[in-house]
Amino acid sequence: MQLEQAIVISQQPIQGGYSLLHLRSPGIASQVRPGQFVHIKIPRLEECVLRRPFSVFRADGDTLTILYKHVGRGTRGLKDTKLGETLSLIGPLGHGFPSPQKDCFPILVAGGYGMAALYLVAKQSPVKGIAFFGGRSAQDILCVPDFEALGWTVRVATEDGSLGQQGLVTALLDDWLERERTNETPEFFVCGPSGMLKAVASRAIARAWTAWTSVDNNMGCGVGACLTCVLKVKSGEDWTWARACKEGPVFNAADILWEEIE
Amino acid sequence: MQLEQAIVISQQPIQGGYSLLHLRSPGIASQVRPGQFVHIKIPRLEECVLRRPFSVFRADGDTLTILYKHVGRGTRGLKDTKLGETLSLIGPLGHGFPSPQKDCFPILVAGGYGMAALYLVAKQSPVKGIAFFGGRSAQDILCVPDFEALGWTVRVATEDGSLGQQGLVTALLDDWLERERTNETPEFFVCGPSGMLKAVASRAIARAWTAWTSVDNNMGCGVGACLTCVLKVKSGEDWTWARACKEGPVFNAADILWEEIE
Amino acid sequence: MTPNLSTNIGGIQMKNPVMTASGTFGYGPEYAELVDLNQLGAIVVKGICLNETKGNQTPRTAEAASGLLNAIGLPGPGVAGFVREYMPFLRQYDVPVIVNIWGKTIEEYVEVAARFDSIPGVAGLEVNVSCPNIKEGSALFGTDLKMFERVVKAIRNATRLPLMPKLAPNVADIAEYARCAEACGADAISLINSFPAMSVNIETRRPMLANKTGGLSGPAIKPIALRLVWLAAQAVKIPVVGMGGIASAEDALEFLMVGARAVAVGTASFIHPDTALKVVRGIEQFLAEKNLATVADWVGAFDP
Amino acid sequence: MTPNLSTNIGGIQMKNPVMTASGTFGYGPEYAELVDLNQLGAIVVKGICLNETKGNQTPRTAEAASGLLNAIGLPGPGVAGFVREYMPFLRQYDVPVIVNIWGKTIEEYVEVAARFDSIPGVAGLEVNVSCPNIKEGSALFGTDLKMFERVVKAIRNATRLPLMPKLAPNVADIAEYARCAEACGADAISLINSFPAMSVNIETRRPMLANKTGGLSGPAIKPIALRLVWLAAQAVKIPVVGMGGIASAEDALEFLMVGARAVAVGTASFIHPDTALKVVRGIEQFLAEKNLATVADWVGAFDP
Ligand SMILES: Cc1cc2nc3c(=O)[nH]c(=O)nc-3n(C[C@H](O)[C@H](O)[C@H](O)COP(=O)(O)OP(=O)(O)OC[C@H]3O[C@@H](n4cnc5c(N)ncnc54)[C@H](O)[C@@H]3O)c2cc1C
Ligand SMILES: Cc1cc2nc3c(=O)[nH]c(=O)nc-3n(C[C@H](O)[C@H](O)[C@H](O)COP(=O)(O)OP(=O)(O)OC[C@H]3O[C@@H](n4cnc5c(N)ncnc54)[C@H](O)[C@@H]3O)c2cc1C
Ligand SMILES: Cc1cc2nc3c(=O)[nH]c(=O)nc-3n(C[C@H](O)[C@H](O)[C@H](O)COP(=O)(O)O)c2cc1C
Ligand SMILES: Cc1cc2nc3c(=O)[nH]c(=O)nc-3n(C[C@H](O)[C@H](O)[C@H](O)COP(=O)(O)O)c2cc1C
Ligand code: FES
Ligand code: FES
Repeated sequence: MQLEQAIVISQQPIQGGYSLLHLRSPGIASQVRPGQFVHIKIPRLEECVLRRPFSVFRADGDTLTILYKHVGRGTRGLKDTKLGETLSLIGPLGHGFPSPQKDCFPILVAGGYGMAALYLVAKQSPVKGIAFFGGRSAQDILCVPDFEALGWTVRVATEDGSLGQQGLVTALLDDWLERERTNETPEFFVCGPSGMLKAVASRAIARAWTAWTSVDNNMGCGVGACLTCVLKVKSGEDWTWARACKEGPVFNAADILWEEIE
Repeated sequence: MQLEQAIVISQQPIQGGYSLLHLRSPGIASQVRPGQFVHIKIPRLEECVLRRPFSVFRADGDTLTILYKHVGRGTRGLKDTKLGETLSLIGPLGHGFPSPQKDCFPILVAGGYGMAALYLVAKQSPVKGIAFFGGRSAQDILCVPDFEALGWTVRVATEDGSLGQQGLVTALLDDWLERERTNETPEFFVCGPSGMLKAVASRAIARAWTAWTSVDNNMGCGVGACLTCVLKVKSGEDWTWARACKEGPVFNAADILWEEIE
Repeated sequence: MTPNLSTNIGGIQMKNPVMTASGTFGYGPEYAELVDLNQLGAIVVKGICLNETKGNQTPRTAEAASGLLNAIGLPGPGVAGFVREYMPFLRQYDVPVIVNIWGKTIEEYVEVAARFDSIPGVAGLEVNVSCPNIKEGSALFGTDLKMFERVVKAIRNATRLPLMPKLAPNVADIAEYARCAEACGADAISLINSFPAMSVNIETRRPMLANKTGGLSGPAIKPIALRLVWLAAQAVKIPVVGMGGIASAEDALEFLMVGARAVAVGTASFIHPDTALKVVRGIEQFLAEKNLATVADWVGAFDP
Repeated sequence: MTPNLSTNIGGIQMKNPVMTASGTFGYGPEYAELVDLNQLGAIVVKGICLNETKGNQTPRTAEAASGLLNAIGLPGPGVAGFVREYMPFLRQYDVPVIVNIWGKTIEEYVEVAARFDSIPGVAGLEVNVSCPNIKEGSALFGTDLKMFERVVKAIRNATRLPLMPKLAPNVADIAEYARCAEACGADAISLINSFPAMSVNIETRRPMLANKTGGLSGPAIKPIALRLVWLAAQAVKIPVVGMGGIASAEDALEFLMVGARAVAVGTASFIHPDTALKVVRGIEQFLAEKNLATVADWVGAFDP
């Protein structure tokens, strides 16, 4: 974890309200592990007192890439950054994904920009597995070629049917599990909206498979100090709070109290 | 007075911390009179709740030019505006300079960006007079050729002597009044820091000459509603407040209670 | 179907629930070239006391983070001056005029209220109690419950006009003041006034305002205002007019949702003079989207 | 000549006048990788009560204009948990540790204070009184002068540690509370706690925080805080620790100038974890520029 002044190398709007931001950030880029995130101070946005968290999508040499969706004033401010401008980053933060187990078959499940948290998992996995990407429409299915280039299979579902199978990504996953799955035990790496996390978690838990879920809780400090980002996890018979920014964002699905998550 | 969405046509940094901003603002450009100002909402500066007032330096057809000094966050935000961007303006505002009297000799006295309020006076004056520009250094002497192009004589004084006569602009003016002045009665048009206004006003008042002084008070609303910008003016034996944004920014020097101005 | 925005604030019938906040819209003429006054719910004019007053020395305002600090000090033309200079202008419009009044003693408040009772075109009185009581010591009318009660009761006896005390925000229990106003016969209450605050300059070592302290207004205080309006609206049956940092229709809808029956736009008018009108249009659009027939259907829609 | 920044807050000797504000810096380890804790004037840890507590449901924070709204609800490990989990870590550093304590009853406050009395490495206690009194009804310890007096007196009798009650900002007369704390034997006071406030969502019609209301902190409240610190500093002789929206050395110098003998950096640490250290360096530089030998030469330098 460090404070780093990163330099904007390039800004690349991609499809439908998403952009890639390439940053020179040698300290963080060399340290980051899959599923970790950076906490970014949006320049000029004086009236916003919080940073914004983004998964590290790619890390190549001294360069970090984040992939972000334009949702509000912070991400609008990120779009307004200029080439050569300096951004203050804290990172790498959080407890990311473990390495896929060698004797399991790794399955990535992503909703929308959730795939950004999974690229490094795919890259560092000893086994090439399969990735399921879901979104509202074709616009929300991002960077499939990047995953394919790593030798992974990618399957797509969109709610409006504009790309891949029509419907939820979990239905696509269910089909695959039923019809195409090999004998290997699946191990899931999941990132996306909480409804999707919940759905994948319930499938995995029911069959005693391991699922690693990355939660997208609102954050304050990003380093474990403010207790904004907490969620309920099991603690023996009882529950306790875990910090998404510190103990997470990746949790073993078996540990989360899913019934408490909206 | 109107609310107008002006378009940034060009942005031109000039010497030492000053810029010219050209705006397409047909409604205001066609109405503005010498010494009036526009009140600008600085884009993106959400944490600043007030507009910033700037004299209209030039108005040509549907275009306005303002000349501004980089002093703080508002003017920094103005520098960050992009070509084609829309700025919200209120204008033209305030009570500007009267037309120079035909039987007087018009004398402009400006300190720093104060000359921005005087260009339209020079342009619309029936008589070509003389302009005295003062500043800390050569960097603060602005747009002399624009005034010369109108047929005016320009004399310069700088405190550090880097351009023109060394010293205060009032010393330069005193020399001229003593040695070069013709028989015509001078009429002064003055804009600059309050010390300078005061100095010119005292000279004019002492000899019963007319001096029109444009004050640079901090402003809130700009339209006369908030009573931020007031200064003390004579009212019979007593005094009363006058609003710089409404009754001013230009006042007859004889009306101002100069002893109350810092 | 266009939603019905009309609202009644303690006897003041308004086309829509959006007023201007006292002191931020002058006496009407200042913004009339930029804003169609007839489209406002009501105009609340700058505070008026008995006689002409000069107010504070300058500087009178200073910017703060997302806010404005002011200590204008209530300069004004006095009752007679106001009636002479501004009422003829205001009577030309089809918009209720609410006069914000203040005094240095209870007697002065009473006198001001009594004078306005007979002035045609005055729709109601808003009472600014955030002034120190000169006669009875330094206690403020607005932050001492007993003083507050005395002044509101006394004014109530002096006027038949709709009466709307404007609560000071810097009290430990706002509900107490709201209930007190209601019990004294007020027809409505408004809140919040700007919040006591201060800015200083470390180079000059002086306060930024000639008056040393001033009132903070603007978006910075919105979360504080919203809570106080919510608490006040729960405490009384008379209408509550909410204000403090409103700069958009969303902001206004928040205040209405927590129980305000009308809102006032203050500092935001300085940055965008047409804010109040934009708020009116935004409320209308929102109600239409939500299929709500009247603004009353939204007032208090909060699900805490 | 390097200015001497050291200051003494009611018996707590500090290298410099900059602390972390309770609840915004965890218990120390959270920021230790980013910030050299030894360079801080003091560390004030997140509020501790007797037993482990879970705090509020989520959402617990929401952004506001130039501010942050929080209702974390004081989760924490309790006295024993804190001492076990964090004191060994904190004792490694050469920096005073101030424990922020709270309780639901006077007895609990007393018990917590008494327990810390014997814990090595605890430099002093800051008492958070912005909590409702569960036992004696809904009155808040911090906004009811009698309750405030009772709790401060009781704690004073229970501990020999430097005692610093932290005043609630939402009272009509802050000086009253400051003087009361001094009279009860407090060694210092700190202020302000975050300001009671609320945000709502008009789409869901729900509050933004699970707790409905929360405390506003950050630059938005700085002008409010500055005035209260100024008033409190004039009211007492014991040292005042000022906070509320401090994000730069200039901000800190403002609080010191109006009479605070130390300051705390809160919300600003979230955006720039090294704010407190930057504030220290900025104060040092400013004093050097002004040829002031000690920070005490600047404290109270205000010329109102
Ligand atoms: C660990 C982590 C990793 C993330 N990685 C990415 C990423 O790789 N790419 C990406 O585009 N986004 C990512 N996010 C979400 C991203 O942080 C938010 O989209 C961003 O903070 C929104 O900021 P804003 O100011 O533009 O929107 P705001 O103005 O704050 O909000 C706009 C809308 O977004 C919602 N929102 C605000 N914060 C969040 C949040 N944390 N999560 C979801 N919705 C939110 C609000 O409720 C609102 O509806 C991640 C979040 C976390 C916690
Ligand atoms: C009628 C009028 C006409 C003006 N015309 C011009 C012009 O043509 N060109 C130009 O460059 N400037 C002009 N000004 C001044 C201009 O408005 C200020 O420089 C500007 O508002 C500063 O904004 P800021 O946010 O950058 O600075 P801030 O961050 O607000 O302040 C930076 C510094 O500027 C000082 N300052 C703030 N407001 C003013 C003010 N109104 N006048 C002087 N100093 C101020 C502050 O005290 C501070 O020291 C005019 C002012 C008035 C009242
Ligand atoms: C410059 C200024 C002058 C004000 N004058 C008055 C006044 O005369 N009487 C009064 O009751 N309130 C006055 N107020 C308070 C406002 O009416 C309003 O209560 C407060 O500003 C909060 O609303 P806002 O945040 O929308 O501005 C004034 C506020 C400002 C900013
Ligand atoms: C997330 C958060 C948690 C806080 N927790 C505590 C606490 O446990 N005890 C306490 O006395 N104050 C607490 N505070 C208040 C701060 O210590 C401080 O008084 C307040 O935030 C004002 O300072 P600031 O504007 O610099 O943040 C908390 C503030 C925040 C933002
Ligand atoms: S974001 Fe502050 S503890 Fe996780
Ligand atoms: S700036 Fe508001 S009255 Fe002049």
